[in-house]
Amino acid sequence: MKKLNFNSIKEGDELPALTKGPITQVQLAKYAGASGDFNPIHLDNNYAKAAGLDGIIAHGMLLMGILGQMISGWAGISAVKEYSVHFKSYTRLQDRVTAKGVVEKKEENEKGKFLHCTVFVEDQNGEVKITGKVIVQCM
Amino acid sequence: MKKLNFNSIKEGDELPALTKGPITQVQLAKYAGASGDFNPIHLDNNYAKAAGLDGIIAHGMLLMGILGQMISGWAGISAVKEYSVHFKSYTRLQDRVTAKGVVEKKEENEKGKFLHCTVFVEDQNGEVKITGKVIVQCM
Amino acid sequence: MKKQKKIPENPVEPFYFEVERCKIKELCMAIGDNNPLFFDTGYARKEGYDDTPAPLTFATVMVFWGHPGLLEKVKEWGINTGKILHAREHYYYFKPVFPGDRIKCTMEIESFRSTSAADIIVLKFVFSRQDEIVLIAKMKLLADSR
Amino acid sequence: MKKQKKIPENPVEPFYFEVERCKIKELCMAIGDNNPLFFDTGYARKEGYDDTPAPLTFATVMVFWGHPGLLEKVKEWGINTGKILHAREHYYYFKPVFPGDRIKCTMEIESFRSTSAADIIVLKFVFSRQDEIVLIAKMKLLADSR
Repeated sequence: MKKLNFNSIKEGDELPALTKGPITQVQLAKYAGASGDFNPIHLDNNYAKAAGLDGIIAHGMLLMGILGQMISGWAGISAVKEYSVHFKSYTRLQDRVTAKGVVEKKEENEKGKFLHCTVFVEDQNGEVKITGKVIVQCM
Repeated sequence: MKKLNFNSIKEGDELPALTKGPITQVQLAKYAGASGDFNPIHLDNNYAKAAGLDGIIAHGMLLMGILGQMISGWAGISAVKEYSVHFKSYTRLQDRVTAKGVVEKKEENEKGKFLHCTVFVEDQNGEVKITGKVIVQCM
Repeated sequence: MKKQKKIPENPVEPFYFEVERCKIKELCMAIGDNNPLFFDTGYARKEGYDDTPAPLTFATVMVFWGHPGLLEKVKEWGINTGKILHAREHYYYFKPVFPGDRIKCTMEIESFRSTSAADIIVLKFVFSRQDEIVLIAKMKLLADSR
Repeated sequence: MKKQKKIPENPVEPFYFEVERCKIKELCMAIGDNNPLFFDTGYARKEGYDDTPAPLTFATVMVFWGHPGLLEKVKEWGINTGKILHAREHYYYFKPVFPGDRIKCTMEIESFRSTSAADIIVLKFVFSRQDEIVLIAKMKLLADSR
């Protein structure tokens, strides 16, 4: 079971970035099928346009999932105690996205040793899609 | 367990028709997620056009599934011994489809009592999408 | 004219979700996360897990597949689900979730506020296994209130 | 110039598919078949089934999800999978398939013919549960051979 070593990590350390994409309609269909979120703004270009968008947008939760992959791949899944995101801007077909993060604060208390990190996903133009926070428990 | 009564069925009897639709992109995403067939010609309009089609086409197997619903709803699923289809023409978004069938032949032999049926799916213009054959065992 | 919103106190009955292996795999495949921890029980056991754990954002699967009519419910309250924005998602993890788990999901409305432009609603989902809480999820939605 | 086709005798190793309840439900939901037989174990038992049976076209689920790389394999043989037509599908039913079944799937190439315009290939899938055949599926594919 993967656990990070508290002592070997410094505030300001970057989490290993993860780049994905381009986002495709097939990927959104896969995400819809897996998650059960079949909102047509993620699947049907005409519907999305009628809803006032440029076209299909990705599920926000797919972005949170990609960011989650970066986090659990780095810290180990059972070490993650809290994870939250704000959805900031839409992700469109063909976007390439990169998940990043930084260790903001180390905290040691009676419950254990924790890292407080900020995390985010940006696209190929540096536009931020989601921002979030994670609390990770260490050895 | 539903079983048809051999004696009450005549050659030439029609199976209860089943109409569905219109076919939507959401439905194709659901079918892709369920079946695992994520071929982009069923999901991505641009891809379908680049492949020389007018646009997205439905999974042929979705049509066979709709026809299968008509068959198992009528005969009971465990009564169906053999089911085959030929795929004849593409089904497109917005098509409404109707599954139909007819009892062609009654057969009684040492293995039991059987109905041989022809089945098909047609769209709102009467264009045949798939044709098939079914063998159903009766009481 | 603004439609009357009727937000019930106990909006939906608790519902159950049976965690199946395929949904863990499919979610990871859709994300593009091919960590064998999510696919290979033998690997997961060697890593000290009872089985392949659910990934961090699995709550989504349990909510949408566990209660496919949820958005319809929200619509019944007078919320404009045609123009709804997912603003925030927040998870508190207590125990890993595994294939074979029967997870009980209890939903409550943590807060509801209606302004001239938007209905702001926070849904709270408590996921438990045999009365032990495994996960809490909070989802903030913004809907056009006009 | 025609590419050399290399059709192996035993093209893929037998693979296994664990039948999970969600895939039966999802297939029926996608088709729009809301017969409770496929969703409600209690109802299915009352009807005399051990559990909710898989619908008639479930073989598709077992092939695509059981062996997600199958089309890639077919491509490796030199078949043009970018221009492939599903011409025919044929099922022989022996026993119903239920959630919890571990189904072994053995694939063979029943026939292969190459003309100037098309490669015509018939794949045969034998699905068995504990050495008892439950279902045989044959799939005829036409691929552009030029």
